[in-house]
Amino acid sequence: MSVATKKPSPPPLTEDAILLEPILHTGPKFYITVAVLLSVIGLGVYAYTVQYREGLGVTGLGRPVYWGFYITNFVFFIGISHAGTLISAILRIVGAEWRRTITRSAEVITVMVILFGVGNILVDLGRPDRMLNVIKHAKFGSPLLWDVCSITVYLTMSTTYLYLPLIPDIAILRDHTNKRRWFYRLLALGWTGTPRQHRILDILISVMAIIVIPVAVSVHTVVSFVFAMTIQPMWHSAIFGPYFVVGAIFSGIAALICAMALIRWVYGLGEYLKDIHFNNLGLLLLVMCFAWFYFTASEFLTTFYGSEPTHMTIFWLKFTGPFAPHFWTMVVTCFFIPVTILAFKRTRTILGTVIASLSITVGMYLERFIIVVPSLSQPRLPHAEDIVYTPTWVEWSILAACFAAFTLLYVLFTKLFPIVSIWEVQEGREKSVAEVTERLKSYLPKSQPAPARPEPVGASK
Amino acid sequence: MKEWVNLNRRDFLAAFGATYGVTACSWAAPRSWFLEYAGTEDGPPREQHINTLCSMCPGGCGLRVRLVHGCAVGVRGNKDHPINRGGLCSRASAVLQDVYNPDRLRQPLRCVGSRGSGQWEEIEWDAAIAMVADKLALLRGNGNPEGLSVVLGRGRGLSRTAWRRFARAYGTPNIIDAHPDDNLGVQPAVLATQGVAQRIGYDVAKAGYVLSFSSGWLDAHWSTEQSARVFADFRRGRPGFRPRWVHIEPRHSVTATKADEWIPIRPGTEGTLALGIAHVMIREGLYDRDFVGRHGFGFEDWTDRNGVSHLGFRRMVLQDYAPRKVEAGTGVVEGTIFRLAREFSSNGPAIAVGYDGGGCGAQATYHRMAIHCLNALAGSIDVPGGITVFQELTLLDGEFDIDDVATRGLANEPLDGPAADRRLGGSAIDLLTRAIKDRRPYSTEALILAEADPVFSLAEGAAFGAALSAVPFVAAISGYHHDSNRHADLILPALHGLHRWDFDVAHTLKGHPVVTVSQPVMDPPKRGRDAYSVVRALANRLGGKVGGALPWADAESAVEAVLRELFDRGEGATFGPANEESWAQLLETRGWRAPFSSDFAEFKRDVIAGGGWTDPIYFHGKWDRVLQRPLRRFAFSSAYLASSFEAIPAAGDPDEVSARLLPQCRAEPRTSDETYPLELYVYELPNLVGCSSPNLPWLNDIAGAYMFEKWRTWVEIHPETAERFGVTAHDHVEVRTPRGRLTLPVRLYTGVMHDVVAIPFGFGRKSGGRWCRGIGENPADLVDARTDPLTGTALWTSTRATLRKM
Amino acid sequence: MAKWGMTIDLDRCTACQACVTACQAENNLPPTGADDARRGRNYTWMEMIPFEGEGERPKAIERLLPRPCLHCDHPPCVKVCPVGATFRNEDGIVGQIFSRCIGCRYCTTACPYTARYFNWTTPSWPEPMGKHLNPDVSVRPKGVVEKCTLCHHRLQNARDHARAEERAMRPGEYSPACVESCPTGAMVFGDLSNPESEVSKLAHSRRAYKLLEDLGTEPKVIYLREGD
Amino acid sequence: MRFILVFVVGVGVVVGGVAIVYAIAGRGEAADQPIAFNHAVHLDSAGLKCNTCHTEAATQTYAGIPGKELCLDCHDVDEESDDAGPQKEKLFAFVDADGDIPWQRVALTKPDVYFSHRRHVTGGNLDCETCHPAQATLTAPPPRTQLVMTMDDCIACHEREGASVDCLACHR
Repeated sequence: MSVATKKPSPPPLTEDAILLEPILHTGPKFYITVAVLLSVIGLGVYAYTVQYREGLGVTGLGRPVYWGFYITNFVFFIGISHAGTLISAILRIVGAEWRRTITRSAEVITVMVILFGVGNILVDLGRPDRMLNVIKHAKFGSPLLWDVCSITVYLTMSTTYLYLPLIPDIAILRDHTNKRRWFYRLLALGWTGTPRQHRILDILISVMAIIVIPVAVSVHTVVSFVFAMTIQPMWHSAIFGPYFVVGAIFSGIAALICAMALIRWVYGLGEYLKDIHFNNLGLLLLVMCFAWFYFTASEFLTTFYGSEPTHMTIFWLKFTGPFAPHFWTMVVTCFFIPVTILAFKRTRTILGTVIASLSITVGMYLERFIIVVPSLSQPRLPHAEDIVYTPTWVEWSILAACFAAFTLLYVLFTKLFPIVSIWEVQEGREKSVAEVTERLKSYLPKSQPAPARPEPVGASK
Repeated sequence: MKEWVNLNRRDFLAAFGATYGVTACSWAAPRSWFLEYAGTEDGPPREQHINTLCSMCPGGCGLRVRLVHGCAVGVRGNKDHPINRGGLCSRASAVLQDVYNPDRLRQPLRCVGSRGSGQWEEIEWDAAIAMVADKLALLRGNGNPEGLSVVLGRGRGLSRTAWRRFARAYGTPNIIDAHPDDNLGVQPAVLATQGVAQRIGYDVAKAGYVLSFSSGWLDAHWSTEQSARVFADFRRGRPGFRPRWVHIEPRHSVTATKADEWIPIRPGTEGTLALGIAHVMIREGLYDRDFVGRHGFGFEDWTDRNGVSHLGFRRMVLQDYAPRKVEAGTGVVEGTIFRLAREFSSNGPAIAVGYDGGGCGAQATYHRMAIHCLNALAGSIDVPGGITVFQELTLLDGEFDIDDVATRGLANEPLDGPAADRRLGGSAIDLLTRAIKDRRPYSTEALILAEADPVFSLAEGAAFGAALSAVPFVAAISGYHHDSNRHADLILPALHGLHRWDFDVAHTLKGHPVVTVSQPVMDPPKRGRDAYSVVRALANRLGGKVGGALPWADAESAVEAVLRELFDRGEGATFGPANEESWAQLLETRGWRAPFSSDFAEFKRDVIAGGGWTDPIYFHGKWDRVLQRPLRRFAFSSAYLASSFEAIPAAGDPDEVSARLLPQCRAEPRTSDETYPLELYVYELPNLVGCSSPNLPWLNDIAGAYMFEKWRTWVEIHPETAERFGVTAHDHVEVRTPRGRLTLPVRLYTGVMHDVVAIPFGFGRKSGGRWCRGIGENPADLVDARTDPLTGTALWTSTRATLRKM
Repeated sequence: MAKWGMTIDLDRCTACQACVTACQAENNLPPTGADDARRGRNYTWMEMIPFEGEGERPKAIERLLPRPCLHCDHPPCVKVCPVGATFRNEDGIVGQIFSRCIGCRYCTTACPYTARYFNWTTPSWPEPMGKHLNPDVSVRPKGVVEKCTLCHHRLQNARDHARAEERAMRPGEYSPACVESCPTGAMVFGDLSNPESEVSKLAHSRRAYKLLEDLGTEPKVIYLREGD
Repeated sequence: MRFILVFVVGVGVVVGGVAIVYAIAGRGEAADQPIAFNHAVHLDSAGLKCNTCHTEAATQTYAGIPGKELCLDCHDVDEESDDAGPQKEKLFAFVDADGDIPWQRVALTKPDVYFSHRRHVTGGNLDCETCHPAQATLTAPPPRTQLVMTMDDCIACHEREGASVDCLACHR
């Protein structure tokens, strides 16, 4: 770093300097947070080493509940990952101007959280040492392999999609800060902000935004196929694809709101992440809330009305049986609490949306859980009733570590890159006001001078 | 990479004679992952198959053990063995877990510290035998050989013979069977009615109708393998004919599931129902008049030598067992009784099976007699598809000289009751408990538990344990630690059946005797000694005429002596494929004998290689053999009991006196007992019944599979009864009886009668190997046992109980 | 190619569970204890399943059903395996290659018969119990799925014998351990593709039915119901 | 440019690392034979056949590793001890000592593979050279254990010969 000091100090960024604050200055709070997160991660790593050594016997799994927390985590995290790319891409495509300050934080969630989705699958494997068999001996008939493909594509695309809009900001960091210049120089890819570069970037971002949407939809559809393609009761359902996608977007938005609120609070970005953002996302959440409820209701109603015995066994497990607490908590936290809060403008405040989002996050985790576990716990052939899946400390630790690691990566990201897109904000200020005015005008009927009133012909007559 | 290497795995592989080196592998995997496979250095090596005896239960099946590199690695059934014909039961397959059991005792153990403390010290065999011998010599020296008691358990053939001969030479009458019901079953009733001391078989395969009274035919038969096979033959052996099986039991057991009909009945009232059925048969004239007339005794009123007239079976049944009365006592509705009687008498050959199951079914002998009388009424005694009487075969029973001490000792009456009086044969270990405790008629100075665990298996096991602690010297021969040998001073490890020479006499259900030879298929463990050598070493140390009791140098020579006796009979044959039925009949009518070896060496070789010897011919209609003392008739009114009661007192109401000779099964109507409103029904778990080892994980794992239960003892309650007590599924309840209390998990089960709580017997050992110690509870702790006056054995089905939700 | 299958006659079967332990002994299934069993970690490739009958006892018909892997002709487990570790071989046997399995347990969840087992830990045999292991069959390591192979090693041995004697395999020469040990002859094993074989006659008898037939898995283990 | 350079170097390091790990893990275990047995001499000069010493190949799943008695069938301690080379001296030392010669097995299949010599030699009529092509020319034992065949080799031959390619045939 001594070399860097010799260099001429770069010109400080005048406007939006607060966005660079987290990168330039690091306080003790940061280290405390990191330490706490690291210790949680450490616990998770230890838990995994135990599992690796002893086998999956250290979990609460057994026959017939072969899948538990890890698969729940996988579905949950992949769901959360829809926060970013999908929402940001949609907002970009429809040209929602309020997106400018929130897309970055959303996209980061996607990339970070996919890692944990995939990671949980690996944790779940009995033989992680043989995981490459999935490539070496790939059998494309298996929905799991569809997952492998779509998630790989999704991860690549979302990473690119995160990276592209980051380039101008990296260039700003390179030009305006002293820290890690080599790093930023490398990543900035020689961005100088010429009009040509801007044009190329705009095209790339637009293309990516369009491509990433079907990929994102496919990912969660395929995740649902893992369950829906089997003939197990209450898994074998045609609406599982859209149901999972809706649930994914639902939980994704909720996660995004939580993340935004956290950033806003920690880095004092009240000016950038305003009430209006939370309000708009809150409305979106409200819509998804109903969509989710619609799917849930149709799923359960179809099952109930059909009353096939094997399906009904699982149905009652969820409604009144051992999974009833999970189920009803889910209904309350995923529907009643958020709807009550979000339906009214008065409660759709930042605090309100955050509470709703936290409730949804919990609820959606439970939703994933009661999709995975009950269907397994009462297989078609009679089975001992008293084998109940109870996660062990290993599974809890790994779950906690996943959340902690996600948070840590998120925090580290904010320490390396601006979490609010600086150039897009600037661009918004410089160009968009005019553009939006123009665009708005294009929607509306042209305001013309009132045509001269025709002479009332008949009047003269 | 050290930490990846699993040391246990390595040890195991070394033991298996195996080390696969690490191979060049396409994945960069630690080598231990590959070492997890049970490959051997040389691949699967040469293998042998040896026929021997299955020692897992008293069934007497033939095993074909597969040996690879001298290690038993698999068992199949001996296809030529008349008892199992190639089939195996679950216990037989688990024999490998028994022979290689990690908790098996391998060295004599001496108790250090106070007895019962469970602290043991390994000692050498010679020292151990010296310890026992010195103790016994002292006892004998004092002229009290009757102070020794030997309790026989699961040991068969040779060890049983050795102990019997030893006890006789030593001079003690106290050689007592710990599991009388395993081997007697319905026998006391047969003795009382037919006068036969042999066991009987049920030719179920050819029967047309079977009424089984809590018999556990498929749950707890003395030979699971045979009972299953004849059941299958009964069911599907005759195309186009579907016979009927009706099962009567308080609980819906496996037999009930497989039967055509299940009729729940109050525990302990089966004989009442049988007499109810007899009532209908007699009243409607549905019984076999021919058989009753020609071979029956005491059916009608009869007059004894003194001219006193006695109550007959017919009058008693017609008086006291009207179906309406029976309904009140048994809970079986009147209409059903009529129907059963008509079905039973019109679908011959019909069999009434009673109590040929395991210990927990043990019932009053009068009830057994009542049930057996149904067979006589149906004319099913000694006919194809009816009752067979096992052909007697005694081996190594030759006389030998005993000295004066022994003669004097043997003159004492045995501790389990005077032999001549009130017992219908066998021994009554339940009576031993009190005799030891009261030191009456004389005190017990030494006790040997020969592969027996009465503390666990007796209804009053705890009391027996207490009595044991009062005996000055207790030695146990046992394969494992168990509840009884905790009270011992010395434990001598028993050698597993696959390691020793032995023989066993069993019978097919058609009555053919089968002698199976057991041979050591593997080299016995270095310090192992078989029971025969142990007893012989003891006898030799005591010297004199005691030493002459066991003239054969070792177990192998004793088995050779057995074969010599068989050879000298000049009958029977080595095992061969099953005969065609018609061929066998031809042999029976023509009196032809199966091919027989010309010289003993050849005979011996064939028998050992083939697995054993059998006499495949059974002659029906030999009434001299089937109906014996004292009248050579089927005694509805037991003349045998009359002689056993010595003299019927002349005074008193002659009917009341003679009623004691008739099966009395008057069931009191269900009373409302405030304190104990329920009845306890203890049943045996299939797969654990009669098993010689409790420490087999495979068996313990499947024992409760019929109820989706695993590794515990539960209590079955009818949902409506449970509701009355406010008990729901997944609760735990305290079951309380006058004798004790146990806290058990509840299983709501519609397959158990109202107002009955059913508890399985099989788990609940307080000491033993890792797979049985502390697993579940022992319902014997609850049983408030009455004693059967005719046999002296304890009855399990007389206990009242109550519940409390925990 | 032969199509191996078996019929299980529930009228003959007495639910004695001899097949269960015979299978365990033949296929090196590890001993498990009370804790394992309560967590669903015991290994019984052949399992006896009680079906509660409909209606009230004593009228209710109850079934005690021995259930091996049914070796479906359309096995749901094979479809979902991402690495081809489980497959239906040319003889119709649904096999499992332990050395390829990644332990994702997708097949275990897809199997409607819950006939697949997972090695939660390294199987262990306390000394000297490991001596009884059958050298023809591997011991599965931890982390892989295992299942009934219809005692495929016995098929191979039978084939070797036949080839050595230059003849075709005889009926009955190959039968799995469960079938061989069955005391009642309730299980009949053989070639379903040969219309003359006993098993295929039984499989087409009036009493024959398939477990969860409506799922279309076409199991090759066929039950014969009680009664005429 | 620098980015590309860094990228290339990074990928190189990862690939190289994996390759090294594979190489180390796959090279087999050191096999220090008690006697440096010379296959070539025994087969060529002495005119022995494989099954002279590996007696069980035709009848058992394993080929068999000879015990010292088999060596003594040809070698005579008394006659040869005068001009014995160092290897022969080792042999004679073993002859005098208790126990057998601790030969180490070097030709391996993967442990999850069930391979039967009998099935291939007797049933399949294969020569030893088919699977052990270089064995006869070895003048000294290989220093490390070797994987004789990969699955591709097995499958190729099985397909060529029309033998079963059912996975269960070899894996169990």
